[in-house]
Amino acid sequence: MRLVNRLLGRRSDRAPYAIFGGIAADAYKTRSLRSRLMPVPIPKQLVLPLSQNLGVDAVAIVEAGDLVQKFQLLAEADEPGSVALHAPTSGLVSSISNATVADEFGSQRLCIHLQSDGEDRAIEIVPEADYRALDHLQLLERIERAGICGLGGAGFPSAQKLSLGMKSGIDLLIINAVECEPFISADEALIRERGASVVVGAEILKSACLASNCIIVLQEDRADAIEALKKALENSSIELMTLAAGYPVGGEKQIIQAVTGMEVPSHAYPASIGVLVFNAGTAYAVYKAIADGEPCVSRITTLTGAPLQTPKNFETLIGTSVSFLFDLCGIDTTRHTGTIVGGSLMGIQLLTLDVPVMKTSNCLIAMSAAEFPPDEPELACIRCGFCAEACPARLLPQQLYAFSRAHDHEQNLAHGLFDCIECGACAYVCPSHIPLVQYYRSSKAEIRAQQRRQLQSQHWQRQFQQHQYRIKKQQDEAPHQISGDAVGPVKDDEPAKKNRSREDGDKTEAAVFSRERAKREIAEAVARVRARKAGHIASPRTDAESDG
Amino acid sequence: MQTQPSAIGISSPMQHSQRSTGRLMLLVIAACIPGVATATWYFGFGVLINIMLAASMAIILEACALKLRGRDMRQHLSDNSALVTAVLFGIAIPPGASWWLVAMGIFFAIVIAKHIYGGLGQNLFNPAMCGYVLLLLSFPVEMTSWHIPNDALVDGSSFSAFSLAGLRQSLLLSMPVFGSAQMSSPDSIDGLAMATPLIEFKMAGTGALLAAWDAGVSLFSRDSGAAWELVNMGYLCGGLFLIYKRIISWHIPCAIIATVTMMSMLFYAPDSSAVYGTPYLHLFGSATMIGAFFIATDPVSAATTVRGKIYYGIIIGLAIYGIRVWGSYLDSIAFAVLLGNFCAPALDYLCRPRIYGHGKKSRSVPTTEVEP
Amino acid sequence: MDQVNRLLPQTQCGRCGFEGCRPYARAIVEGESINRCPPGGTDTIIHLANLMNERRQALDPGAGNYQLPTVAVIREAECIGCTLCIQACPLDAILGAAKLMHTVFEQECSGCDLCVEPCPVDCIDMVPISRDSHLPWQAPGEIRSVYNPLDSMS
Amino acid sequence: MTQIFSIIVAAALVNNMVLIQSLGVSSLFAYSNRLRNAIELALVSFLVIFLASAINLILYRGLLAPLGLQYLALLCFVGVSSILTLLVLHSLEKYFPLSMRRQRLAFYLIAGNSSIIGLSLLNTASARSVVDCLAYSFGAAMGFALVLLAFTALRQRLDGADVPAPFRGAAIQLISAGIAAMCFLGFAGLV
Amino acid sequence: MSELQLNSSQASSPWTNNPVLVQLLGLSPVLAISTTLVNGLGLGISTALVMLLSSVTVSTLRTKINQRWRFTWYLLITASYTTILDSLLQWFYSPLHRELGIYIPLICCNFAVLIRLEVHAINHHWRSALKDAALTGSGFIVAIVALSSLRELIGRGTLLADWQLLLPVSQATAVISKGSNTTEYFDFALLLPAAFILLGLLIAGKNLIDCKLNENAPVTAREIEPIKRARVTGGL
Repeated sequence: MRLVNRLLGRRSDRAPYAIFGGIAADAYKTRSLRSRLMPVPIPKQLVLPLSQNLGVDAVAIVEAGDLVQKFQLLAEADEPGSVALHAPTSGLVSSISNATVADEFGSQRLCIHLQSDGEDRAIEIVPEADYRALDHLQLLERIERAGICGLGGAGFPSAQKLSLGMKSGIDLLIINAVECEPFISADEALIRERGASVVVGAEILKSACLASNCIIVLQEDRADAIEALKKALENSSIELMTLAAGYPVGGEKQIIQAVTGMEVPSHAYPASIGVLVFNAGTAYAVYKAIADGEPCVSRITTLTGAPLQTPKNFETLIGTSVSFLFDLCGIDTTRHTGTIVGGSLMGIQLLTLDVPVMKTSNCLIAMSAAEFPPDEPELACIRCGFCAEACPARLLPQQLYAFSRAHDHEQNLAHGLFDCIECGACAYVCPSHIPLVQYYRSSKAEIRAQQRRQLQSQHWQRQFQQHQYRIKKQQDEAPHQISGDAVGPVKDDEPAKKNRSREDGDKTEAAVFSRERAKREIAEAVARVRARKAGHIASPRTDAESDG
Repeated sequence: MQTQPSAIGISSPMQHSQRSTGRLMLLVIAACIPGVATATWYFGFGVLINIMLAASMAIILEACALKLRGRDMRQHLSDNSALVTAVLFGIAIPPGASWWLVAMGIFFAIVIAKHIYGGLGQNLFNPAMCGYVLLLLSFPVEMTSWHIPNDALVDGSSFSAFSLAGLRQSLLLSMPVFGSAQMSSPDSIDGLAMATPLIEFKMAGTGALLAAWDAGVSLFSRDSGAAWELVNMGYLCGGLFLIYKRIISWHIPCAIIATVTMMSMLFYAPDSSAVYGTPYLHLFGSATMIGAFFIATDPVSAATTVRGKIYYGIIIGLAIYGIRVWGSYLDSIAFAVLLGNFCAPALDYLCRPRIYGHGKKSRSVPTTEVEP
Repeated sequence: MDQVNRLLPQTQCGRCGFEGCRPYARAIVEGESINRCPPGGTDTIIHLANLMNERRQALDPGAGNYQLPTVAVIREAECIGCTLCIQACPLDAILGAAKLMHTVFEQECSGCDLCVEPCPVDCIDMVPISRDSHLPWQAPGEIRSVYNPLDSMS
Repeated sequence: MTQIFSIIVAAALVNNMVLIQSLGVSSLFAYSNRLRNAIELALVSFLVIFLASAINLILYRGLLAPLGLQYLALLCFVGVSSILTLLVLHSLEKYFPLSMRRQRLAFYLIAGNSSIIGLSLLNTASARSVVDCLAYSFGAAMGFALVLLAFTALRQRLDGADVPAPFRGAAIQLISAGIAAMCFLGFAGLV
Repeated sequence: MSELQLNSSQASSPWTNNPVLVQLLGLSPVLAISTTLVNGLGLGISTALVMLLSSVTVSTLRTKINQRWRFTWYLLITASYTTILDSLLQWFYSPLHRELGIYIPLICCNFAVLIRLEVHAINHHWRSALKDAALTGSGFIVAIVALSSLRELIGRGTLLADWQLLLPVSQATAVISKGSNTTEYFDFALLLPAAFILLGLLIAGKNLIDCKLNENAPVTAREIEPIKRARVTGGL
């Protein structure tokens, strides 16, 4: 309620707040908005990565050789972070094997390869006549079953986000239709053509997270979308807010700041301050999942860039390959210099075109030398501070850069490296063409590696302490056993001699003992292996006790 | 199930703004033009000769230093930073300075104050001012006498700066190797060694000034005074241009100018202690404008956080006024800027802005935990 | 001292001349030099220097050279089951019984190589691991390679 | 009041101990180059310098000079400063437990800080009144602490700089100190 | 070498472990006094003397010095010697004494002296302490002489001017006219900033020479003392 009071008490007109920093990048949206939103023909081959957000893999429940129908569940989510996967069309599962996915490194990940039969037979789906009849838990369960994740870019599973919000209570639901990235127009096209469905999706989300308020946010220079949305919102309790154009107002943290004036605490989810943000595309997917009963098998993707003859927005099936889509738009290969998935500022540059569209792929940009000139050489940082002005997190990028170069990670942490959202505004404005984001990413990777090492070393330390404890206990309890048993055939001379004299005395006893001990050790080893398999780290303390 | 990446990724963003360091530096030089032109008009070719000499030496020294350090010469020369240093240095030293003065200052500026620190972006102190202060400390006499070519004099009080004779004499002044300048008569030197009105003000002493005030004489009525007024206006215009182009931020110049104005208003008392001078005199009677807009704002050595910039400006402003009024040096900009540079890293550290999502209290506490 | 101990890699290899990382940590607090930990390498020295207010220094060559992290792997065909390595292992990372073949638990092994020397048949190899060697993002190359954090020690 | 203020300014800036009189220079270089640690040390050394020179001053004026024992001044100063440092550090240790080794280092640096003795000697030589001398000590100690802070931040930035190999470390720091001293020379004549 | 090294393992040497150029100890007098070679020599020799005497004293008294208060003891010992030296100089080298001024008493808290006492003299026999002090002292003299001759040469264009100051004179006859300073030379070198900068350049020069020497020296020449590896596990 604090938020509502604040909103209504202080700012009845819902004027947006200012965000920190930000840049004004040239927009290239109109050319992909010229034509209408179009469905894509079904390609021959679909590649469906088991993880749609490059996080945790879902578990495949089909095998190679299975015939599947459209909307059939292919893989189910069993761990936090994974989302269910459904068949976008009917066909044959040819294999489940590694394939290149859309990330910066051209990594291989486990994918379901689906050969479409062209018939597009669907399993029976049950449209919900009245979603209002469902309570929020039912809605949540259906959203989860439909395999919906955030379609804006990060791909966080929507059902998990909603349940997170339910724990802390949500005052405000924000439907983010702000596409601040200069090339993307998918959400705008969606709202322009299917605004009513998006609004229904927003209503469903609102009742699913029990939010008291809901706002759809648009950029104020997108007149068509605003008009369409105003029409759709006529009889709705959902409000509309427009924000001044600028990058990165569409970022989750930034849009919360712009709408509410509040900041998401560092290392916390927005739900902790009572706000949830969903992408407009997600709202549309939710609408389809509840009202039509269709799971998430397609998304709206912008295809743009100078080398494309007809840039447009497509409703693409998940798993369609990028080269297939480019061919549909008529690509001029002579001018094509590279491909970006996502926006030009936060997107990923692909190493190969044979990667599938995923649930998070909101835009495909064919690069040309004119729009994306080759990187100029990196010059020295002159500490001009443009980056600090542009940073939406109010970091000091020039300092972070210096610390990253000096590998001074202590200072990096003190200066909030992990509050960097990698929006790229700093690198965009840098007059010395320093790839700042890359420095931060490498520093973050180094810090994470160091922390992994630290955890490892803590583990080793514990083990060593237990080892010492065991040795001490052995020595304390049975010094004669240790020496008599003294496992080594190769020993230093003197102690060996001493031992031998003692050994001679009770040779039979020692032999019996050592056989027993060997047995015990084997049993113990088996137990230890089992324990490890069960996911526990075998505690040497129990070993020590059983060792005697 | 991720396997090892096969290649090193290309990091976002893929799109960049069109600004580049080299162009920024050129714009700074361009912004100097009004001021330099006015100064040349009033003080003769000496100003231009200084700048040319300094620029050529700076480029040669920069190239040598880059060569010695084994850096890519073309790439690093293209950032034009040595040129900016040279222009600022050339403006700072009095016209008519000999070539060896220029050479020594530029050497100190480029080699010691810049390249020993690792080149552009790493230097802690403003190179041009380092060179200037070195000269000021070593050759106080030479550095405070402004030689206006007397061949350019048309009659006793006015002169045309752009005469050929004036050019010749300026050249001779800076290159005494090729013959001695025709300024042997001590009288003419005295008459033409013009300093800033502030210096005259300071040297004249209270009594003379009171008399001047009584007589209703404004310090700006004289040639040199008017000249300085206009020169400063020129630099002010250039500086405003830079702010308009968003090459420098307004914080530093505003803080400096505000501080100097406040101080001079605070201490100015027209009846008794006229030695303190009016705010107008402090702002336009000396090198305040070029200091505030061009020298103190050198991004490399200035503070970079917003609050840091304001404190930095205040420190410089206080030092400018303090040294001018109470100190024994006549020109205070260079010392003040170096003092500011000395404090800048600490200011930056202490004035870090509050990061998004961090409460006001946790600002200085380093976070050790990391998001999963 | 706990702070110091936390910075050490805890491989318990004894290369520093102390019996385990904690004794070395105690020794550092009492004035031992900070550059005797080869497994930690430059990173550890820098962290220790920051903590102890000392200057950075190069690794003491007497303690050995830095190498990428390794794990011990026993060539199982050659192992005679003498259990000497089991006793040598400070972390109980080797499993096996007398006269039977032994195995190293990769996750438990810190790569201290203390087990290599006692092995009578030299059947233990130290194999470099890729656990940390490849970072997903690497810093842009050219300028980076010029800087070496230890160079500031004249 | 104005006079005391001007004495403080003069002591802190015009006659800055480190950069003008070159007292306590090695402490400047020996301190940590982490600003966070330096803030602790700057406070401690400010305290110690001010207190020790104040006590020394009173001892000298009140005891040694009347008794004609001026030649014992040095011994007396040294004793006072080292004992005082030890006491201050022990009391600090209670509230801010520094690690053993750091403390030992800090102790050396503060106790043996030539600025304490130098300041005391300067005070004995000057003809100022006791209050003025105290103000002078206060200003000088403040100047020392401020320069220490600024210089530490400077060194911290130098750490990451791409300095040519022979100049790394001490050389570049000395040169920086030289340039800083140049700008402090600009205050000459002030006050 | 920014932070102080308190390691006793470092051997004292006028070159590789020079107190001024490498350890940055005792900088205050070096910087302040090195305007002329004569001053530099005077201060260098005095400092070395105090170092020698107090090293020997500390090492002979080492069993009696309280561990906790040892630093106070060091300071008291150096202060006594310094006081004596101060009076001697005042009697026999009055003009030099006037030149050196406050920096003579300040020898007592010169780090170069104190650190040697702490690191070496307190733990060793007096002969060893004497040798150590002599080496360190000569290092100190080398550094101060190098810097002061550089500054005198640049600043005044002379070397060892006013050498008479080094001769003992009675207080009464001490009237030596100093060579007139002309402005033709580079005055800046006599100012303190120049001392900082020139010392920085000297150290850089030394580093450069060291680099070259290291390149030429065969790798085996660098001594590696292997640390005896500890057997962490007690089983063997």
